[in-house]
Amino acid sequence: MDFSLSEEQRLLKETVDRLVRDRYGFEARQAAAASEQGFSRAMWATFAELGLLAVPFPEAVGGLGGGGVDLMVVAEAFGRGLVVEPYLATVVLGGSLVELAGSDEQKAHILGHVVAGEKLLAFAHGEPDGRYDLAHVGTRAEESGDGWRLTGRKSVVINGDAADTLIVSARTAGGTGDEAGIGLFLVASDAAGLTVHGNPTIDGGRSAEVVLDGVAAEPLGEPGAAFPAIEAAVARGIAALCAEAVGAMEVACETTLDYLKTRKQFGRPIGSFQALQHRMVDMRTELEQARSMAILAAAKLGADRVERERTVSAAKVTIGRAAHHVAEEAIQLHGGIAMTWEYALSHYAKRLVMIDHLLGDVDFHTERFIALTDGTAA
Amino acid sequence: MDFSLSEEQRLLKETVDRLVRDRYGFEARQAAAASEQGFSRAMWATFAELGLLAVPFPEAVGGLGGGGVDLMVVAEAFGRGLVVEPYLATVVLGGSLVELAGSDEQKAHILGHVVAGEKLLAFAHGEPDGRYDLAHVGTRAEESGDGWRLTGRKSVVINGDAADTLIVSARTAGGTGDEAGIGLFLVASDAAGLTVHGNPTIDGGRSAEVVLDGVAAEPLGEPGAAFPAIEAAVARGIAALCAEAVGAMEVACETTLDYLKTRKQFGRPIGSFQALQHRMVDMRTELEQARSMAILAAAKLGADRVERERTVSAAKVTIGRAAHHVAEEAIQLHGGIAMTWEYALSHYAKRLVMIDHLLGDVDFHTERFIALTDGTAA
Amino acid sequence: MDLNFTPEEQAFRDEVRAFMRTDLPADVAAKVKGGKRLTRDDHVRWMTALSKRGWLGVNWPTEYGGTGWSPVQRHIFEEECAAAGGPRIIAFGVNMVAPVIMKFGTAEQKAHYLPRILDLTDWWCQGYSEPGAGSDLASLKTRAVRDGDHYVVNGQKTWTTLGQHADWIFCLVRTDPQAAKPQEGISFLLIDMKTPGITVRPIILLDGEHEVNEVFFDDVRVPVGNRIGEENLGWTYAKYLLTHERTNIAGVGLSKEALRHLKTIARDQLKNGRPLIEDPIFRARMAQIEIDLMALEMTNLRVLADVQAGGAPGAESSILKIKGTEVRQAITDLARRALGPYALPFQSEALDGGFNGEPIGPGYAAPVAAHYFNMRKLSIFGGSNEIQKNIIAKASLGL
Amino acid sequence: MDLNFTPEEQAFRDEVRAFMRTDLPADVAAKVKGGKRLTRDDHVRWMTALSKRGWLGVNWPTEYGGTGWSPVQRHIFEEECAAAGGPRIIAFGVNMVAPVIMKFGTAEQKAHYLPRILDLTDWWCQGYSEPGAGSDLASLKTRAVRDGDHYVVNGQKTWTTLGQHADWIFCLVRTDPQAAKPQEGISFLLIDMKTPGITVRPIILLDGEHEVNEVFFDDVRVPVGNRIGEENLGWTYAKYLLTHERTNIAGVGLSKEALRHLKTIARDQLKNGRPLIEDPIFRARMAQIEIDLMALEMTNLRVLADVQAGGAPGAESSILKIKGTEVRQAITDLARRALGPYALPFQSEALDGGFNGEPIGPGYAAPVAAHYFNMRKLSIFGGSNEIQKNIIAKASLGL
Repeated sequence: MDFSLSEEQRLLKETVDRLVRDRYGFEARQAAAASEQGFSRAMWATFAELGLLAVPFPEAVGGLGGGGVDLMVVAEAFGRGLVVEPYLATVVLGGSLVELAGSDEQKAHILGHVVAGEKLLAFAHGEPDGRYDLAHVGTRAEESGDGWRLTGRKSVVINGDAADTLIVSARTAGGTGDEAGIGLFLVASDAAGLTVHGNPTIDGGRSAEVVLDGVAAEPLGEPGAAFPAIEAAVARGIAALCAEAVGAMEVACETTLDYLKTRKQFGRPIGSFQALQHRMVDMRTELEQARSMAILAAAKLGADRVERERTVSAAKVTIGRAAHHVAEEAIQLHGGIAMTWEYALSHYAKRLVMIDHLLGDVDFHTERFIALTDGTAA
Repeated sequence: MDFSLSEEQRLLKETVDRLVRDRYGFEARQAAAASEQGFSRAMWATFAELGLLAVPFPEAVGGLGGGGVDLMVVAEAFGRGLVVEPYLATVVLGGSLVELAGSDEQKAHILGHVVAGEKLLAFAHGEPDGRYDLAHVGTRAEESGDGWRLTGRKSVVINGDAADTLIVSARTAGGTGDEAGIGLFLVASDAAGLTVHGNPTIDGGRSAEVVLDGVAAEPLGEPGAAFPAIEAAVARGIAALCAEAVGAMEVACETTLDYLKTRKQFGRPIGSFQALQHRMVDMRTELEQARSMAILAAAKLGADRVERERTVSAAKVTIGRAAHHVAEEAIQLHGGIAMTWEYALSHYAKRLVMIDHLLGDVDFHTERFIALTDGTAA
Repeated sequence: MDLNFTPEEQAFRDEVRAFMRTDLPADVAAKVKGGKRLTRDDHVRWMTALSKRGWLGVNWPTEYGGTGWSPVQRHIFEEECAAAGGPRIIAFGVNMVAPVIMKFGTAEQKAHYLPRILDLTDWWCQGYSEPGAGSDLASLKTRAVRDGDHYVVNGQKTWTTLGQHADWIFCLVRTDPQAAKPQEGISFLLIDMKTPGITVRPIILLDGEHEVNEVFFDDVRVPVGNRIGEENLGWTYAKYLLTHERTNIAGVGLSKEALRHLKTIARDQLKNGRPLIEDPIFRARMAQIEIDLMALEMTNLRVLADVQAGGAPGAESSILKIKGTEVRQAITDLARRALGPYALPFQSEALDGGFNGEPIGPGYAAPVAAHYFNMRKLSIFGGSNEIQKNIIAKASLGL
Repeated sequence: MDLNFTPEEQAFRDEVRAFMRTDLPADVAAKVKGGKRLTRDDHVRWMTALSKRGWLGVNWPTEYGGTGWSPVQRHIFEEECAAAGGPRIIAFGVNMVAPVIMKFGTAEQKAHYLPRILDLTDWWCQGYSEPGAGSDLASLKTRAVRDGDHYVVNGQKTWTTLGQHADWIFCLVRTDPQAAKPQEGISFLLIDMKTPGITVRPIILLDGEHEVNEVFFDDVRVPVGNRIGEENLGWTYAKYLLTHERTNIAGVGLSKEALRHLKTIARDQLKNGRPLIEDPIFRARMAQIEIDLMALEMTNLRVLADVQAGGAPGAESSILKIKGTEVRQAITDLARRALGPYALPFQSEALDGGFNGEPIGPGYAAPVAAHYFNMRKLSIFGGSNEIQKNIIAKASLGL
């Protein structure tokens, strides 16, 4: 039972904490979020220089061989900074899919570029009416003489408009909802028949609606049996989101506590009012419980499937509830000021609430946790 | 839109309020509850004298022709006094079943005795594994040359050990769970083949486990189509329980408020602590919402089936949640003293929590409300 | 006890409903129902229709051209308005400053301002809140110094809703900084927004919308005749206004309409291939709110009946405010959850009336998450729910 | 970071588990698992078994005959105890007064009292709380007046858990009523329950059980040698005791066992003919608690790891107390709900070990509702959850 970070992890934490603290101020974040692609290319280059884009990948492909805890260290710091760069899309989801499903050649080639900051990825998976179901893939993949072609729609693809390569899930066999028969395919952003409509998200990021109309695509590994890789990559994504939420909750709690101590009303700091004190304590308690589950999710990424998935689902439930609670209470305890665009906390609150809408919400993961606990799911 | 009581209702309220205030002190209540039958025969006689046992019945059978609001007035006062006499069993459930299902002769005979305080009834309906489902009747009724005979088990029959006559639901046709094919039967407490095991309930009342082994029984009205009468009688029971809970919550809130004002800790009344003030406010808010629904349920007892049942289910949900909240918070805000048997509040808390276990709990009535709202139930 | 509406009240409801069908502009109603942005003109067209019908002064006595309606009639009107998609009446003129003018204004003030409110000549906004004051209104710092027959006003107001459209602002200003208590030494001024020295600066809320403003006063000269009542007694008038602001504080009609909209969404959204409304957990959450709203409606009607019978609503208003905002916020929270991943895209242009681009996801999706965040204000503005609890604790519980 | 137990810790767990199989009396374990009443003898048999194995002094250093276990070992032990149905060790002697004697007692006191605690010669109870003091311990009124080499004690203590079984009581008494602050002028005395003038009166709790007592002192003569440490410095020792009382404050093992029991009930109870555990709403509520408990276990282990590394648990203990009691209470609440109508019958005699009558409803039903009510104490006793929040606000948040 050891909760301490390794020497490498401590160094990583120092690096990323310093970066966020010194170079990722709220103004810079807002400017990057408001830009056309929704993030800063210069900042991305810095991530590459500092090795952050290499964290989770095997050393064989130029990665740092980090595990869940390393990812947690990075994501928590990014949560503190409300980082908008496409780390989840490119490194955590996209990169993991390549690592888990790709051929050796694909791994070497694509991850090499990702680590160098030269390639952005996005995971085009969700579909209209699919909600959070990972097996809800209706997009068709058909093989003909000149290779594979994809046809279908993908919705709310995170950072899909910035990606050089989309990793698209498509069905080679079976029906929508089947876990078997799902393949992963690489689609270049300039492929014929591909339409990508980018738009801002309410939490300061970007997403895209993607239409594929007979688009030429390269299979990522063997087509047709990609579900386990998708599940494992999404598990990493959930663990990263949980850690990000913990970082953002930390800032929300610190900001609120600071406000309670400095803001005066009726002649005394509002933090002297016991009802508000107790609510601040509840926020901190939620944060500690969320932190525990973010740690557990990170630590269990390497466990066998059922234990891993049961843990990440439990973590996402805990984080979904805690983040919602902290976001709403942080606004309420502040009052009007936290309702404004120019006050950073409002953006933390939005991100915290919206994390529940990424990779499965509280209800989805509660059901999934139950199925995995009671053995009613495969 | 008129929320005021009629002149008769005001008089009734004065009568029953005075009775509870002047003659139903906590000591007397505890003594009655601890007695063998769990209530006071003398108090029951007083109820008869004051006409309380006649409230809901038609004037033709010696009743006062009162409606839901009259019942509410009585039940709310009984809630304030934590009354243990078998009013729900005998008058509200038993009496209503006779009124709704019985022949003219049965009505005149039985209700006459009930109104006079000469006959106690109990509704033997629930069965093992039936939970709160009103159609879960497996007890068999079979007709032979010498009349009807009943065989089966009935569980948690409220005041079943005091009843002179049990009103037993039993199946004349169909299978357990069918609404059709349920009959009501009168069984004398000394009938051969009848076993009644009485026991205290945790909230100071009495219940009984009933075994019927070929017991001779008289049909109440036409056997086989009693479900609508059962539903309507139970709706009255629910409305009465809601009003009783409101009365008990009033006392719980008053007692707690009084305690907050008088109890000192750290040199000041604990009611001066803002966190406790806000929690007291939440209790009062719950009480007001509960009162609104108790009124609505009472007022809608005469409405058509769907509106009536949807309203009583909504009311039971509101009361179930509010009563649980008020009970737990009343104890918590008091601290240890409210954990003791000799402090009246603990008994109010127990009754408030246990009302959720009578005639359907929050979950049961939430589902029922949904079915009635969405038209998915008959 | 009779919880049914009287035949007269039923007839009144029919009359209101008929009016909504004929006189509520259809494009405005569609915007309200779709959660779209309303322009100044949208508000004015709707309120002009009400004005022509004699129904703008909902809370006004007939002597000033108001409706003279009973509390129950007002409740019915508000419910039908919400159901039909009528925008809320902008309260600052007709429901906030007008009652103060009626009660404390001079004959000239009444004759001048009230008709201009009723015929939409003047759009009013409020100048109560100041930066750093929050719910502690009396700590205001804006100064008004007497100079002949004018006051010279300097300072800043904030959270001024729709101030960008306003012709007039009513302001609390400090006229005696030496007064013993913060509530003393405050005066109540009516200020023409065209007066030199007034600057309106937008505050963008977290949903990206321009709804509230800061208003700066830099040597703004206000005629003494624009003062309501006596100098330094403005707190009295301010408190009177605050109690009158609490019209329809429970917002039952609005929550009912929001719940209907939520059900529409939940019927359309799919979960595992079935309508979300059939999901036991989601449906139970919705039922809980539906039941809370039933109870709230009854609580509201109980208070209204009390007022109608001559009672004065006290701490009950605070209960209605707390539960009303909780229910409304809970509905917006469920609507956001119902959208699933489609809560994320932020398609601001889709909120404009003229939008004819392709929506992201279902057509109802665009405003939902933004609306959820915007509605957080309900428990903050107009006396935060914490302040309401303090009021109940003190006034009703004696703590 | 490695969240697995080390091989040594795993081996320790196996060792504990083996001990439970062989040395925990089966009838006692059955009572604990069935929620039945425990007699004094049940407790003594179990603690004697522990004592013989050298495991009664869980938190004691080896020099006094304790285990010398690490925090993680203690956690494992507590978890296995709960899983096996071992009664909680009665804390008043071994975990409350003993640490105070070790830290502040004289050599004679240590030599006399500690072995008698460890070999179960003396059953201890607490004399901290007084009527009307509640969480404000320092407001105590029990007086001790010096008379030669004795103190004469007069006053009343309350909430004395299992005082009916006790041989000794440790008491806070006021020795200097003139002290400037309530915390000053308090002394810490060890009192033989057989001393003339002591009366123990049962307090029946709302579930009808006799678990706590009032203890009256009427001119009780206590040798001065029974005082711990210095006169008037008792508050220091009392605070030391309170921090040590917080062993296993999260109660993770107990909640895990309670959750297992809840699942057994939910698998057996039927709703609409199907096991209750398959009901989506009920199962989701259970999952929520299950997940909260997972998080609590991790939070607890984080604090333990911190303590093991030499850190001092501060406000974290309060978080563990709050969440630990909330989770435990939530489980008992669901168990009560799971029973449906069978929560009502109150079959007190069925809680006795020797009961062989017919149970009302399922065999597990009898203690469930009573247990729910009894467990309300968790958030009140041992420093109410409100006091814990005050502690966190002050100590950890600086509010």
